[in-house]
Amino acid sequence: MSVPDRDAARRQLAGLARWRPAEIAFWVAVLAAYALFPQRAALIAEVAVIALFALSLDLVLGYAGILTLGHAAFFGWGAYVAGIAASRGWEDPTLGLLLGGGTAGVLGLLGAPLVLRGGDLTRLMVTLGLATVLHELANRFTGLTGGADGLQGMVVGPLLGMFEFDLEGHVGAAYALAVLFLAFLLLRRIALSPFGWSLRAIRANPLRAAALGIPLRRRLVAAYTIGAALAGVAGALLAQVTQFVSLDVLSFQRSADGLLVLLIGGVGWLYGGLVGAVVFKLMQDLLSSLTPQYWQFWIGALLVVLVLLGRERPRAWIARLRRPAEGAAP
Amino acid sequence: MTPALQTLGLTHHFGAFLATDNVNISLPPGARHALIGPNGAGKTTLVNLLTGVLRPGAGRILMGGEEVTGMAQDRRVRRGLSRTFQINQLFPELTPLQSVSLAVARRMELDGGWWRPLGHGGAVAKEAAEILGRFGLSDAMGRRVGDLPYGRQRLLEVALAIAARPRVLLLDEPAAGVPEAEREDILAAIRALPREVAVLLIEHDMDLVFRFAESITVLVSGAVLMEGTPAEVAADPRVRAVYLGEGGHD
Amino acid sequence: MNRRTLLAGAAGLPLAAAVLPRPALAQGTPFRIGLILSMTGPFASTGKQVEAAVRLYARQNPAFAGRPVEILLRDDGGAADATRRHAQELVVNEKVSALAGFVLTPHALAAAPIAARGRVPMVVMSAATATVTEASPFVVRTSQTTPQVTVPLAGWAAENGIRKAVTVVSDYGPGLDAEKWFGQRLGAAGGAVAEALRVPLANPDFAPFLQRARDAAPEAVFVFVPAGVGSIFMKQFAERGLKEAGIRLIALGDVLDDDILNGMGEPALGVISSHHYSAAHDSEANHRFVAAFREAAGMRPNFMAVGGYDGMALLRMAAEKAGTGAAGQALADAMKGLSWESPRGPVSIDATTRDIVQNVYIRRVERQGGELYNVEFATVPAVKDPAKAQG
Amino acid sequence: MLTVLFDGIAYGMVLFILACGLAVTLGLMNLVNLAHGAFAMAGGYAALVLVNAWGVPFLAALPLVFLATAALGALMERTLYVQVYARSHLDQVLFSVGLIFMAMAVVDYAAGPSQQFIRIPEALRGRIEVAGVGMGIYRLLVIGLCGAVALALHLALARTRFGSQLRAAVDDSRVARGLGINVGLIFTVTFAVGSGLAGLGGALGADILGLDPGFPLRFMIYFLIVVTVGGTASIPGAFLASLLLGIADVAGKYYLPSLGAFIIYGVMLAVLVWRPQGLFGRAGVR
Repeated sequence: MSVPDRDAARRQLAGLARWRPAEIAFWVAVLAAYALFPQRAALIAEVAVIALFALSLDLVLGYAGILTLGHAAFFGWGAYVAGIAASRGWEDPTLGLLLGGGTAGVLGLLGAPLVLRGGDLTRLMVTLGLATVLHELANRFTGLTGGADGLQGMVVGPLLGMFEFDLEGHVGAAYALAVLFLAFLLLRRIALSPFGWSLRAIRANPLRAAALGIPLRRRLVAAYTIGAALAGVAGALLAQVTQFVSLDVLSFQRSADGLLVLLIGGVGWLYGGLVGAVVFKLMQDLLSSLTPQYWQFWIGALLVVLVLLGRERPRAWIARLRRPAEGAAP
Repeated sequence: MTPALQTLGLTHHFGAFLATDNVNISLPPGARHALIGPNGAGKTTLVNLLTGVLRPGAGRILMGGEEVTGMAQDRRVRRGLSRTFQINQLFPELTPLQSVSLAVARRMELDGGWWRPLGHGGAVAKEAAEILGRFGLSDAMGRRVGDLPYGRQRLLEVALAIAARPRVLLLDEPAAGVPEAEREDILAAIRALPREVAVLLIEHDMDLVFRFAESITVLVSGAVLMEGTPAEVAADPRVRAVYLGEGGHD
Repeated sequence: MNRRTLLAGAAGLPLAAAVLPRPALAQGTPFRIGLILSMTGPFASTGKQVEAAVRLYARQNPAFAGRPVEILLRDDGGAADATRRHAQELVVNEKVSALAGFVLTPHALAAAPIAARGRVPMVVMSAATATVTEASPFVVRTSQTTPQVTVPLAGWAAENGIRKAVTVVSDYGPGLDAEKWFGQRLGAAGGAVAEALRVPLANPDFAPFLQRARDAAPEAVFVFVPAGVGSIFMKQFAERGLKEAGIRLIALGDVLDDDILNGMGEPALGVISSHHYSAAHDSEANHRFVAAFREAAGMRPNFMAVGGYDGMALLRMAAEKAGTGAAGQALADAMKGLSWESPRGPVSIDATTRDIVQNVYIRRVERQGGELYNVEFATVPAVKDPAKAQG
Repeated sequence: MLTVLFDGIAYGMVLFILACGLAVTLGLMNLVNLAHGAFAMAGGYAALVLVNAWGVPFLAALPLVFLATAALGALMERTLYVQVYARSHLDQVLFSVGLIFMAMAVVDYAAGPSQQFIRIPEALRGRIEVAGVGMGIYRLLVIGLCGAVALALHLALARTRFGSQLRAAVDDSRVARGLGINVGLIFTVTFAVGSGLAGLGGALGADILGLDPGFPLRFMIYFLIVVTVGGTASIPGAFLASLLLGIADVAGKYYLPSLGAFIIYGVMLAVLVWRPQGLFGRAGVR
């Protein structure tokens, strides 16, 4: 072994974790959007919630390769837990966020063995089934959830005891962006850690990953749990920012939106969820004000076209262009 | 001396088909052992039994004297049993450095960590660079694995297995599909494997087998036909009849 | 520099571009109404009815108190958080004079705090849970409440010899409301509900529930399920021979929605229901409304359309009563106690509860001029929402 | 209670005819087509147009519906689905969810969002009693028709030359091509028949399950459960799974109405825990 090789290796590995200028530019742009467009604060908060949801889905789908149609189960769970907590006098938003995320994580941990039990088809069915059952339960337990009328009487206290949520939604948007950024930092670390790499390895080649001694099942359960917890945080965030929870947080449409966001932005790439959420929400906003009735058609058409064109193709193209030394971005 | 890897009466059926028939193999530490046999002799089944992909119908598998028969695949790897695949099983989208670093991190028990980045502290990078250097892959460490020529991918396959610092290494046809010109590189690489590793080579290329192995087991129809030094195997008329006589060096 | 991260950086910019406010409209003081409806998703048909009626009214009355009416339509796709965001943006950015629409109760409830904090009147044109008007002092309703239309039916049933009934309701808030109020009123009149069946919302097949109802041998089955599946219910009711077994079918008018009644065919004939509006209501105002609506929208108006139409009427009258410049609290206050002749008959806004007071009609499905209609044959005048009257 | 059993069987039969096409495409062709329900919906609306607008007698309309949706299926397969056979399951999921959204919007645009009703002839409307068991005539017809289709399908796959060609094409399409089998054609025909059956199911089932633009999404989970519980690639498996689900659902709602919504998920869970590959599954789709 030569010393230059060793240094090159160390540099290359360390380079993976470095913040790139474009990443910094992205977050500066986000900050600028918040500062420049105070009147669209509610939209910004909504984008942040969807981005966080997509991030959590990407961990499950993109990194761990677990096919799911029911990620909204955890989103809705987190929303209801945070909402119920806020309507029962636990007003502190941070507490609600942790409760929503934490309990959703436990739910994910409990559900993981069932989800991971079979092949792709079984996973689709179980995840969809889990979300449907939760939807049905939330509808049934009217006393707790408000049922089909939605949860009422949420009182969300001031953020960190200082900032009251305002009508214009400025505090809400800042809060949502801050939570998104923190969650992103966490996921970025996870993606760059050996655990994150082992997830990539499992998805790329489970046979080899097992032969390296990576305990596949444990890794997938862990990824599913973390993904569930983050989805719960996203749901809790939505509940607190809108101060309302209704059954549609558990709907199939939520899960499908998450998939679409990832498809637009790119799967298995942390910025995919963020970029996708921005594009998706703007497109939805635009299309639904152009053709309120039929924007769903265009959303569907977009899904079909993106798949047919090959969602890998643009990324493969980019990958070929980038300098060989840099490897996969976070 | 306790064998590094030992099977006792290993038997496995697929339905009515007897794929592994009372196989006893013993590899001392540092062995250079080859497993040969005609197609359908049960070599792949045996590898799958040894690595834990299949559970044997009967018999036992010991590593360093300890029972691993019912143990899961990943735990056997942590006990020091590593393997390569007959068909490349790599991560085409990663670089060789990333692949080997992951394997090294796994061996260092770092792979469950989700806070510190993969290269943190430099120990992983150092060992990964060292392994890549040993297999002549230093210059390619930052390239996409899927873009490497086949022969170098084959070497990476061995490098990944070695990164786990095994006590026993199963090489499943390491030269399969490698052009004649590059076979010498493969041979050189596996000859240079650390002496303390016991190697079990499964191979069709008789030239490679006879230049590498110090002892050979011949498997026919799931059962051990004979075991001996290369010279003994080459001289045995039964082996000639069932194997060498049929297809020569194939 | 990594191309992919470059891409990420670039994507931050469109966020900035697209959150630009929509261009402010010309000066003058238009009367802007933020209309939030579900134009997509499972409740899109309601959204379309309300929108058509609202637009029809705005065309007939292009100015409220001298101010040109402007409708800003937003689609919440059936998701309450979207309703809330649209409400917030309409109030904060578009400075609307009033919010209107709200197909389902959760949508209205999600927007109510915005109306309260923004001090903007909010006209609920469709949602029917009794509690909606209690969510904020700025909420006024021009649709109906479920108890309001349920209790008269139970009263009629009791007077017409029905002592033992089975209730079949969808297992969600409004359904449970209906079940509760029907049972209470029937019980008060000496009758009893033999079996209270709740059908899952996503229920494809009513067979088991109907069989159970039949086996209980009641004098009538009371049903309240969403309009769409309601027609499946009636077909299966007829098919299972419950009528032949001497069981009558009585329903809330929602089930016999004018929008789809015609497609239900034979099984619907003769079904008794109670509701506040039927397209067949015999009055001059209604004939004009139905004709204009048919011409404008190409369909028969249903009770949601009339809710939207009356919501606009209420806004116009309140604007005129409060004066040209009035907004917020003054506008909301002006709505209280207003009364007028709606296509559905005489209506008024209760000054304390801000809920609508209206006639409830008992109707029977009959064939008129080749089409099926709910023909009114009895009237319970000026019904207040019993849920609030009681509390 | 035999009437409940009868209703359960009818319900299960409708589920079977709706889902069997999916069992074949998913099990044999390894194509996750979540938009299967959209073909069923297309069939329902085709029947609506034929019967209500053009006045075709209901029973005569059924084969036409089958042909129409089969043609639609063939067209979609040739132009679109053929592109995603080789893709990952994730791609197929996204693709077919996109198709669902498009189909829902198109139907909403063309026919409106409300429930539609196919005019069923009066003769099928009634009810007969046999030995005290009340049975709807229409449901009897459904059971008869679906049963016949199930049998025909099973025989076609198990006994005919086409069936063996299909299995060969699926096992190893390269070898099959080498044997002179037109794999592309086989797949198209299979897909078309599956779609046609779904369309037939949509037309027959509209009276029991309803027909509106939300149809494909509402029944997606039912299709998935039938195929998963039945185990892929087996017509008898899907058939028995449909019957099991139909009877369990109807009986459960009859005897335990308060738990009605959860019964099919309970069945799903029980089967999954007991036999992860489905009741009659081989290894199937991974």
